[in-house]
Amino acid sequence: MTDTAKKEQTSGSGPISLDHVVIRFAGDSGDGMQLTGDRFTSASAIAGNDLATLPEYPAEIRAPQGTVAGVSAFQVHIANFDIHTPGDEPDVLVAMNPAALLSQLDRLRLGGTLILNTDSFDEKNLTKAGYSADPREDGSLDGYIVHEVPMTKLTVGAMDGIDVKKRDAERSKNFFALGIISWMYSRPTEPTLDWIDQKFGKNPAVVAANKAAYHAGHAFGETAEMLPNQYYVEAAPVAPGTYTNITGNVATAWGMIAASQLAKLPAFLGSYPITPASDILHELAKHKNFGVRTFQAEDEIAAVGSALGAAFGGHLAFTTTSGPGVALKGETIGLAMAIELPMVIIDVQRGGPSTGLPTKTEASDLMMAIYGRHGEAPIPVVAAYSPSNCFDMAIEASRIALKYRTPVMLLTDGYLANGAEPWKLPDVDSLPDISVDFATETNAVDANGEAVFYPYLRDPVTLARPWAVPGTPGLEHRVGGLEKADGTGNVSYDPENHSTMTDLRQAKVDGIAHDIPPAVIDGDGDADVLVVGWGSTHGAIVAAVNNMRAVGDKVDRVHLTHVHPFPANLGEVLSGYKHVLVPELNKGQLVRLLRAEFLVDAKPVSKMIGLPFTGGEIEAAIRAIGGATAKNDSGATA
Amino acid sequence: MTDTAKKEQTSGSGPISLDHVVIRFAGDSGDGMQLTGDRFTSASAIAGNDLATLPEYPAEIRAPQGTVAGVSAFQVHIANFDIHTPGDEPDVLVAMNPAALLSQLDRLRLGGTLILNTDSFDEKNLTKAGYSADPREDGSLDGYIVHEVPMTKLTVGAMDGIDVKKRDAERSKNFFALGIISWMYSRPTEPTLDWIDQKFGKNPAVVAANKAAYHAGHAFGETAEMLPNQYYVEAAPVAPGTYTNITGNVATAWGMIAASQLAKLPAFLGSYPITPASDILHELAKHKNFGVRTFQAEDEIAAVGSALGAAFGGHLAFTTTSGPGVALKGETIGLAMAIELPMVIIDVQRGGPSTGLPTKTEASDLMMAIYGRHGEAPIPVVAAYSPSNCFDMAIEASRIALKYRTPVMLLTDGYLANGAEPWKLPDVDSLPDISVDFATETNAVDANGEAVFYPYLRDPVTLARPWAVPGTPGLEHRVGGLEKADGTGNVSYDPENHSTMTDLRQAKVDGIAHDIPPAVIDGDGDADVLVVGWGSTHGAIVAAVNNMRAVGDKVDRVHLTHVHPFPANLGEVLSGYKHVLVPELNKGQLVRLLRAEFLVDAKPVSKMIGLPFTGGEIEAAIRAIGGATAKNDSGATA
Amino acid sequence: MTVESNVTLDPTQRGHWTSDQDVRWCPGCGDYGILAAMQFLHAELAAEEGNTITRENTVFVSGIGCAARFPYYMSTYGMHSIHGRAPAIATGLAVARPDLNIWVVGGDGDMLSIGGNHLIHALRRNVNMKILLFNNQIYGLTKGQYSPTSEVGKITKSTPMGSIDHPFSPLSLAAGAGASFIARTHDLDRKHMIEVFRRANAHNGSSLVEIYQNCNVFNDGAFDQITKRSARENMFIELVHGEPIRFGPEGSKGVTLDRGVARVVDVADSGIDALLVHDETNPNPAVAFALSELAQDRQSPTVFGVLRAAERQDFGQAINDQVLAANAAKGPGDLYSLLRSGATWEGGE
Amino acid sequence: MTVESNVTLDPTQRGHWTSDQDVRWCPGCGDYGILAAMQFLHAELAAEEGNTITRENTVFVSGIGCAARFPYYMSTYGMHSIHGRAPAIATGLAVARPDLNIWVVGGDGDMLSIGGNHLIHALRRNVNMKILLFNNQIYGLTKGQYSPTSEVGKITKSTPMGSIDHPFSPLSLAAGAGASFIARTHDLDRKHMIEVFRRANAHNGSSLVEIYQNCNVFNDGAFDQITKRSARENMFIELVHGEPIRFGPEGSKGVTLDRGVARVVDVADSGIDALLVHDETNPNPAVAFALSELAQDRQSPTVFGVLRAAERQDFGQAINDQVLAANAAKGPGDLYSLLRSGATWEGGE
Ligand SMILES: Cc1ncc(C[n+]2csc(CCOP(=O)(O)OP(=O)(O)O)c2C)c(N)n1
Ligand SMILES: Cc1ncc(C[n+]2csc(CCOP(=O)(O)OP(=O)(O)O)c2C)c(N)n1
Ligand code: SF4
Ligand code: SF4
Ligand SMILES: [Mg+2]
Ligand SMILES: [Mg+2]
Repeated sequence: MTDTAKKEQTSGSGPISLDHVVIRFAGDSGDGMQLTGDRFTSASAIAGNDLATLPEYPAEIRAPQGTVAGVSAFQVHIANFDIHTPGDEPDVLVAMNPAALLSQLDRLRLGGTLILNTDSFDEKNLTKAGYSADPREDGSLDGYIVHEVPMTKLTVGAMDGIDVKKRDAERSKNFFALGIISWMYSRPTEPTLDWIDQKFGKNPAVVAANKAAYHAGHAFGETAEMLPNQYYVEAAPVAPGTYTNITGNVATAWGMIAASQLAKLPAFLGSYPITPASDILHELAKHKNFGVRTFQAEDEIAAVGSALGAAFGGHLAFTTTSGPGVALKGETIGLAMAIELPMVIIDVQRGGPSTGLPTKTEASDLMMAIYGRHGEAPIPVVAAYSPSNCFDMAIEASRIALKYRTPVMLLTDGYLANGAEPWKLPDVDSLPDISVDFATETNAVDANGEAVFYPYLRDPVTLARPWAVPGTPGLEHRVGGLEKADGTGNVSYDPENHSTMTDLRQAKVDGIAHDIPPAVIDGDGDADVLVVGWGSTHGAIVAAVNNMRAVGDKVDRVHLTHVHPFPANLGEVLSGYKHVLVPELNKGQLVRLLRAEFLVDAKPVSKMIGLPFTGGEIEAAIRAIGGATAKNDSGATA
Repeated sequence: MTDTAKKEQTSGSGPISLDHVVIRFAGDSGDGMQLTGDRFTSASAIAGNDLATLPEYPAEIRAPQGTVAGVSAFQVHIANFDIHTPGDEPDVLVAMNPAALLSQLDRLRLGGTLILNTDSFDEKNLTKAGYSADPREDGSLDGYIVHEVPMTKLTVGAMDGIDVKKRDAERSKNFFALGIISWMYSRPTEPTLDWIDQKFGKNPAVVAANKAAYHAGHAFGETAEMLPNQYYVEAAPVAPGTYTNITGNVATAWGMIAASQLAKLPAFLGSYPITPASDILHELAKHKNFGVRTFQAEDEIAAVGSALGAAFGGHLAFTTTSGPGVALKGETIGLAMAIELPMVIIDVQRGGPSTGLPTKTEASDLMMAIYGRHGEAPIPVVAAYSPSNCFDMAIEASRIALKYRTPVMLLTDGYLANGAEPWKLPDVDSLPDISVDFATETNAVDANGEAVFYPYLRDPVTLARPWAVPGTPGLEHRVGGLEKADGTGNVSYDPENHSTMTDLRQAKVDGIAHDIPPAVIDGDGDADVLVVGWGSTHGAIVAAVNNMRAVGDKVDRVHLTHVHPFPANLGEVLSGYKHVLVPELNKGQLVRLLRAEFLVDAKPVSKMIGLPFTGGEIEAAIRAIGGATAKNDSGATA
Repeated sequence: MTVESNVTLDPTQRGHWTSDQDVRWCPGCGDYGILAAMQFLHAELAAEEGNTITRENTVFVSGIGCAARFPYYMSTYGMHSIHGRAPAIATGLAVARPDLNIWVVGGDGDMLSIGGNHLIHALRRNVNMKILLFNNQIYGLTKGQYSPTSEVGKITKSTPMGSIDHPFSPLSLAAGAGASFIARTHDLDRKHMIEVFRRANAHNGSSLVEIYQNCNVFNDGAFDQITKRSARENMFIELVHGEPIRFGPEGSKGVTLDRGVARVVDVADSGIDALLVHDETNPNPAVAFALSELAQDRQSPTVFGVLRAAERQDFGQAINDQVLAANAAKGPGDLYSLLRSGATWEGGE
Repeated sequence: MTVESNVTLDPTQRGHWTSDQDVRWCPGCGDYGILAAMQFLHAELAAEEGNTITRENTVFVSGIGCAARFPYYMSTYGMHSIHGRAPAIATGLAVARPDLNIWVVGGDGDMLSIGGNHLIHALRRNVNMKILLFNNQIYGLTKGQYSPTSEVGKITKSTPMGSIDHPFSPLSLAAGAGASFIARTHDLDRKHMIEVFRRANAHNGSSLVEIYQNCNVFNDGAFDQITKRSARENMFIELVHGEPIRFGPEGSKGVTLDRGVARVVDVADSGIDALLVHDETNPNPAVAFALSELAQDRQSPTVFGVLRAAERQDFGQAINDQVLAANAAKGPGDLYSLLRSGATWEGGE
C-alpha cells in the first residue's frame, strides 16, 4: 500500500504523533458529509499538512434517504510529508447511518477505527440500508475499533438556549462529528468557527446551532472515556510560500482568468452545464470584474460556436464540457481548426460511454480528443495531472492556442475536478507572457501591385496565420470551412493546394513538439521498467514509485502533460527500457498512440470502475511485469 | 502506367481493334458532360466492355459559365479485359470550350487525340478561360492530334424540320459530341436512341433535337475526312451472367433494400441531405413498395436519432451521411452502442476537414469512425472497395449490426459513390439469410421465483443481448445511456459492474473478428512487399500489382473490407513481409492502427488531392521501397 | 425489469403501470405527482370500454434530466435516451411503428434548450406522440442553473448577477411552430393532470402539454403565485371549450380580445358577451397564441387546460400511407427485378 | 481578399462594399438581387449624416448553403461557417464585440432545419444581429430536396411521392420565440429590400428578415403568385405603421381582426374604421402573429414590410453591462488577490 512509513509514535503523554492518517466521512446525501470533509480538509491545510481528497457522491438525482444508493462520502489523507493520493485504505471511518456503514466498511483497513452515529441505527434505517441484523451485534464489526456515539441526541442536547426546531437542530450533527474528529486529530478550531460565521452569517440561529454542535463534539472527544487517544499530524515540511487549498475545477477557472490576463485579452466562456464541468462555469461567472464574459448557451454546439465567434472577435475563447459535450462539438472544432483561430476546449472527463457514470471519474476521451473529427483535422491535446496543475495547464493550453492559432483540447477529469490539494501560490509576476499581436497592416502585394492582406500567409517559424480582428481597417477578409488557397485564403478547389494545406496544418501542429517541455525521466534512467502516465494517474504513480524506491527497488517514470503532439524526445526516452507500462483510467488509449508512433511494446494497465488508481494497484502492476529491477539486474526483488 | 498492354492492332481495313481506351469529356457545367459520359458508358457496358468511370464536377454551386471553375468532366476507361481504374491518362480528350481545354489538357497523354468544339473558341470564351492567346495558334497543342469541329453550328444545322429555338438547339451539341465519339469507337447506337426516347419522351421536340444532333455527330465522324480511323474495343471476356452498370450510391441503396429483405425486416432510413451521400436517400425514397420508410430529418442528429428509434421499434435502421454529419452523430451512436441496438451508419467520405472539398473524394474519416465517441465506445467498422461492392457491404454491415445488436459504420467515399462499373448481378436466392429472432419469452427467474425478462442477458456465443420490441407482452423493459447492470439492465452505479460491462461491450466487438472472412493474400505469399489496402484504393492497387506481375515482378497484397475489428489472421499475415505498404487517401490512418495493433513497421502512402490513386502512383511507391522482388531475391528489378 | 406480480396484473390498478424500480427524485419533488397521475390515467383508460392501450404497446421516451428519469418508473417499454433528443428518437419510432402509443417526457432544458429544434420539428410535422414538458424553470439534474424558461434576472450558479435572457413561453413557441395540440396543467392537481393527459392521449398527432412542476430543491415555489390553492382564484384560468373564459370570485373576471390582444376584464364592466368564447378547435392558431401571451407580463393570470386541439394528418401514418400506396401502385418490391431496373446485358456465353 | 482599389475607396459607392471574389450563384438566382440591395444599402448609409458603419466594423456570418456564400461577396469581415451554426457563432461575436455591426445570412434549411434551435434562441435573447433568412423553400446547394418551408405535397428528389411535413411559417415561429423585430421582403424589389434592411439595421437587438428568394434552378417561381408584378395587387400587402392595413385595386381591400383572426375584407362592406391599424411597436406579439398567419391558408395575401419592431434590451450589451457593473462594484480584477480569495496559510519557515 502507498505512503507507508512508520505510523504511530507515542510521545509520552498527550497527543500521539502520526506521520499521516486517512479519514473517511460517510453518511446520507442529506447529512452534509462533503461539507464536513471540506472543513476538516481546510483546517488540516491551514495546520500545514500535505493532503489529498476524494469526494464521492451518488449520481445526479437525490437517491432515497437512508439507502446505500444515497450514501455520500468524503475521504481525506493528511500527512506530515509529501503525499500524492487520498490514501488506499482509510484508518478512520465516520458512519452517520447504517447504509454508510454497510457500503463503506470494506474500505476501512483491518484494525481501523469506526465512529458510528448510533441514533440512526434503528430498525427502519437498518432495513433501508439492507441489513437483516444489527451489525453492531452480529460480529460484523469484529476486528475494528468501534466507537458508538449518539450524535443526534448529543447535538440536539447542545442546543438549549438556541432557538432552533428539533429537526433543524438535528441537521447540525455533521458539525458534531466534525468536532469529534477535530479533537481526535488536534485540528485548530478557529478556521472552522470563522467559516461558520462567514457561511451562515445571515442566519444567526444556524450559526449558533452549528457552533454549538461543533463545540459539543469537540468537548465530547475530550471528556468521553471512549476515545482514549488524541493524535496530531505535524505540518509537512514544504517550500516556503503562501498556500491555499484548491480543487481542479477552481484551479482551471483561475487558470483561464490568469491566461486572459497574461494574454492581455478578455476571456470568453461559452458553455453548457454538464457534470462534472459545470463548476468551472459557476466559478468563472463570479469574476466578471476580470472582464470575463460567460455565456450559458442553448447546447454544446452553440457553446463552442459562440466561443469561435468570440475568438474571431479577438477574445481568448474557451468552452468547457465533459465527454458527451465534446462528442457534439466535433464539427465546430473542425471548423475552428480549418479557419485557424485560437480556442481552448476543456473536457472534464467522466465515466462513459454515453451518459455512463456522470459523477465518476475516467480518462477515456483521449482518442476522441485527438481523432474525433472528420477529415485530417489535427489539434494539440494537453492534460493536467493534479488539481493545482489545472491552473498551469489552462495557461499552457491558452499559450499554444494563441501562438499557433489553433483550437487546443485540455483534458482533466472528475477526480481532479472535485479533488483538492494544498497549492503553493505562484508568484503572479513570474507567470509567462502569452500575449500575441493582432495583425494591423497589409502583409502582401497583389498582382496589380496593390498592398493587400492575405489571411493565410503564415509565420515562417510557427506556421501560424495572422489574426486580424474585425474593427481593423484595411484587413477585411472572409474565412470559412471550404478549403482555402495557401496565402490568400480564398476558396480553392485546386487539388494540389488541398494537399499543401493539409500538410501545412499538420506541420503546424507537429512543430509544437519543439515548443513544449521535453519528457523528463523521474528516476536514475537505469531501471527495467518505465511507467508512462498522463493526467490524474500522476499521484498514484508517484506514490507507487516512491514506495518501491523506499524499499530499494528501481523503477523510472515519465508523466506527459502534452499528449498530442508528444514531446520531441519521447521516442528516445522510451527506447531505453525493457518494459514500458502505461496506467490509464481507460482500456488503453495512450498506449496505442505510443505503440503506433514509436513501435514500442508498451503495455496497458487499465482501471474502469469510476475511481482513481491507488498506489498499491500501480505498484502491483509494475511488480507483475517483473519490474523493480535495474537494467542489468537479475529477476525481481521480493 | 496501369493496364498497359499492346494498344493498336490494325485489322486490315475497317475499324482498328484496341484493347482499351481512356476517353475524357470536358466542358462547361452547362454543357451536359456528365450525361454524355454516362451515355457513352452505358453503350460501352452494353457492348460488353469492362469499364471504370470518374466523374468530376465543380463544388456545389454553379460556377460562372465559361470559366475554369465551371468545368465539368467525365472520364471513362473501356477495355476488352478486366480493368480496375478509370485510367491514369486519357487517350482522347473532348473539350467543349477553351476553359475545358486549358484545365484538362495536361491530363491528356502526349500524342493523344484532342477534339475541340471550335465554335466556342471565340475571344470572349478564351478570355473567360484565362487564355491570352488562342492555344490553337500558339503551338500549345503541338504533340497532340487535334480535331477542330464546329459542333455548335453543325448541331444547329442538323435541326431544320424540328421546331426548336436556336438556343435550345445549341443545347443538343453534347449529343453531337457523343455521336462523333460513338462512331469513332463503334458504339451501338440503339441504347442511346432508346434512352433519349425514355428520358425526353414527354417533350418530342427535345427528343427529335437530341437524336438529330447525335445522328449528325455520328454521320460527321463517318464522312469527315479529318477523322481517319474508326476503332473498336471488343467485349471483355467475363463470367456468364446478367450485367448492369452501377454506381456506388445506387449499389448502397440497393444493398440496404436487399438487407431488409434478407433480414425480413422493414428498412428505415433517417437522413439529412449532404454531398456526396444524398443520392442514397433519393434512390431509397423511390422504393417505398419494398416497405422502406425514408425520413428526411431536420439535421444529422435527428437523422441518427430517428434511426435509433426505428431500431428500438424493430426495423432495420440506417442513417446515411458524410464526414460533417458523422461528426454530429457521435453522441447518438454512443447511445446506440450503449443500449446495444442494431443500426448501420453509412459515411460517404469526402474531402475534409470541415466543409473542405465537398464534391471531391477522400478517405480521412477512418479514425473518427473508430474513435469519434467519448468513453470506451467500440463499434465495428467496414468499408466497401468498389461501386458494386457497396451492395455487398451494405448487407454485411446489416448482418453484423443485427447479429451483434450494435451500430456498425460502413465507409464508402465520393469516388465509389459516383463512379460506375459493370456489375454481374448476384443470384438473389444465393444471398445470405441475415434474419434474427426478436425475444418473445421471459429469459430468467428473479429472486421471488418470478419469470422475468432481463434485457442484458447475453447470448453466450455472440454476447448479443436479446432484442425485445415494443408490442411484445411481458417483455416490457427500459433502456438508457446510464451504465446498466449486467443481466438485468437496470441502472447501476456499481464500480465493478461498470468494469464488467465495459469489458463485455469490448469483447462483443472483438469477437466479431472470428465471424468475418480472414484476410486473404493475393499473390504467391513470397514477395518482399505486402500492400495493404482498404476502401476505394482497391482498383488502383490491383492495377499496380497486375502491371508489376505482368513484367515479372513480385508483390503481394491484402485488401481489408473489415477495418474494425481486423480479421483474426491479419497479424500473422503481416508478420510474413519485409515491407508493408499502406496506400490511403488520407495522411496515414489505417497504417497507425496496424502499427499499434501488430507493432509492424507499416509505411503509409498518402494522397490528398481529392482524387483517387492511379495505378502508376501505387506502382511507383512499391518500387520506391525496393519492392518488386521475391523474399529471397537480391535487390529490385528496375 | 420484472413482469409485475399478480396483484398488479389487473390493468385497472395503478400498480399494473408501476415498474419495480425505486423512484429516485428528491423528497417533495413535483415529479412524483405527475408520475402518479400518469399511472392512474392508464389505470382509468384500462377500465374504459374498448380500451386498446396496454403496457406492451406503450412506450415512454425521454432525454436527460430529472424529469427524464420518468420512463424507468412506468412498467411499459421505455428509453431514457440522451439530452434533448427524445423527440427525434420518438419520431423514428412513431414512423416505424404507428401502432404504438408513444409518450415523450423531458424538462424545460431538455426540450427547449438543447432539444428545442427537435421539439418544434416534431410539432410542425405532427408526429404521433404526446409530449410532456416538465417546466420547473431550472436545470434540476445539474444542480440549479437557469433554464430557457427562467424569468429575467434569475440568480443561479451560472448567473450570480442575474440572468439576462428573455424566457420562452413554451406554448407560444409551440403555436408558432404550428402545433396541433397545446395544453397546460400543473403538478399540484392530479385530477387536472389526468384530464389533460387524457385529452393529449386522445389527440391524433403531436400533443404538447406543459406541466408547471415544482423543483423544491433548486427553484422551490416557482409557481406558487399561480397554482397554490390560495392563488388560483385570481391567477388561474381554466379554459372550457365553447364557454366564455371566466375566472375569479364567482367568475367575476373574464378574458376578452382587445384588438387581437388578450386582456383581463371585470365581467361587471364588460358584460358577458364581450368575453372570449374559447374554441380549442379554431384552425387558426392566433387566438391560442393570444391566450398563451396573456401571462407574459408576469402579472396577469395564466390559462390552463387545452388551448388548442386542431385536426391535422399524423406524420407517421402519412409515411405509412405512402408505403401502402407504393405497394398498391407498383406491387410489393421484388429484389430480382430491382437489380434489373437499369439497362442490363448478358455477359460471357 | 484585396483592399478595394481607389475607385471604390468612396464608401458611398456600391463598389466599396463589393469584394474581389467572383459571385458563384446560378445565372438568374434571386441571391444576386439581395446582394446588390445590401451593397447599395451600405453605400446609402455611408452617405448619411453621422453614419458610423464601415467595412471594418461590419461582419457577415453565414452557415452553409447557396445563400450562405453571401459573406464572400461583401468587402467587410466575414465568416462562412458550418451548416446551421451561424446564429450561435454570431452570438459569441456579438457578446464579445458589441461595437460591431453583425449580419447573419442563411437559407431556409440552414436557419430553420439544422439551425432552427440557434435561431429561436438568438431571437429570444435579442442578441444584436440582423438575421437574413433567404427563403427559397428548397435546399439549393444540395441540388433540390424539400425544406422546412416547402409546401405539403412537394415533389423533390427526396420526396418522389410528395412531402408530408407541414411547413414552418418563419415569422410565426419567430413571434413564438419572442423575436423583437420581424419583417418580410422579396428579391424582386430592390427598393423594398433596401428599406426593410435599413429598418433591420436600425433595430437594437435581433432582427429577423424573411426574404422570399427565387431558386430558378430547383424551385423556380415559388413566389410568383405573390411577388410577380401582376400578382402583387391582390396578393401582396404592404404594412405601414400607424395606417389601416389596405391593399388591392385602389386599396379596395383591407385586413381586419375577426375574434383575433386576421381576415381580408372589402373596404366597401367593412368600412375603413373596421380595418386593423398596423402598430409594429405593439409590445404584445399576438397581432404580428395573427398577421403572419393570414396567408397560412395559402390563398390569402401575404404581408410584407415590418410586422413587429418592439424595444427590448440587447443581450450582448446586457452582458457587457454586467462586466462594467462588476468592475464598478469590485474594482478591476486582480490576479494576486484572486489566488488568495480562499483560506490561505504560510508554509515553510
Ligand atoms: C449532451 C449533454 N449535455 C449536458 C448534459 C447535462 N445535463 C443533464 S440534464 C441537464 C438539464 C436538466 O434540466 P431539465 O432538462 O430542465 O430537467 P430537470 O432536471 O429540471 O427535470 C443537463 C444540462 C448532458 N447529460 N448531456
Ligand atoms: C452538417 C452538414 N449537413 C449537411 C450539409 C449539406 N448541406 C449544405 S447546404 C444544405 C441546405 C441548403 O439549403 P438552404 O439552407 O435552404 O440554402 P440554399 O442553398 O437553398 O440557399 C445542406 C443540407 C452540410 N454542408 N453540413
Ligand atoms: S432536483 Fe428538483 S427536479 Fe430534480 S428531483 Fe430534485 S426536486 Fe425534483
Ligand atoms: S441552386 Fe438555386 S439558390 Fe442556389 S445558386 Fe442556383 S438558383 Fe440560386
Ligand atoms: Mg428543468
Ligand atoms: Mg433554401
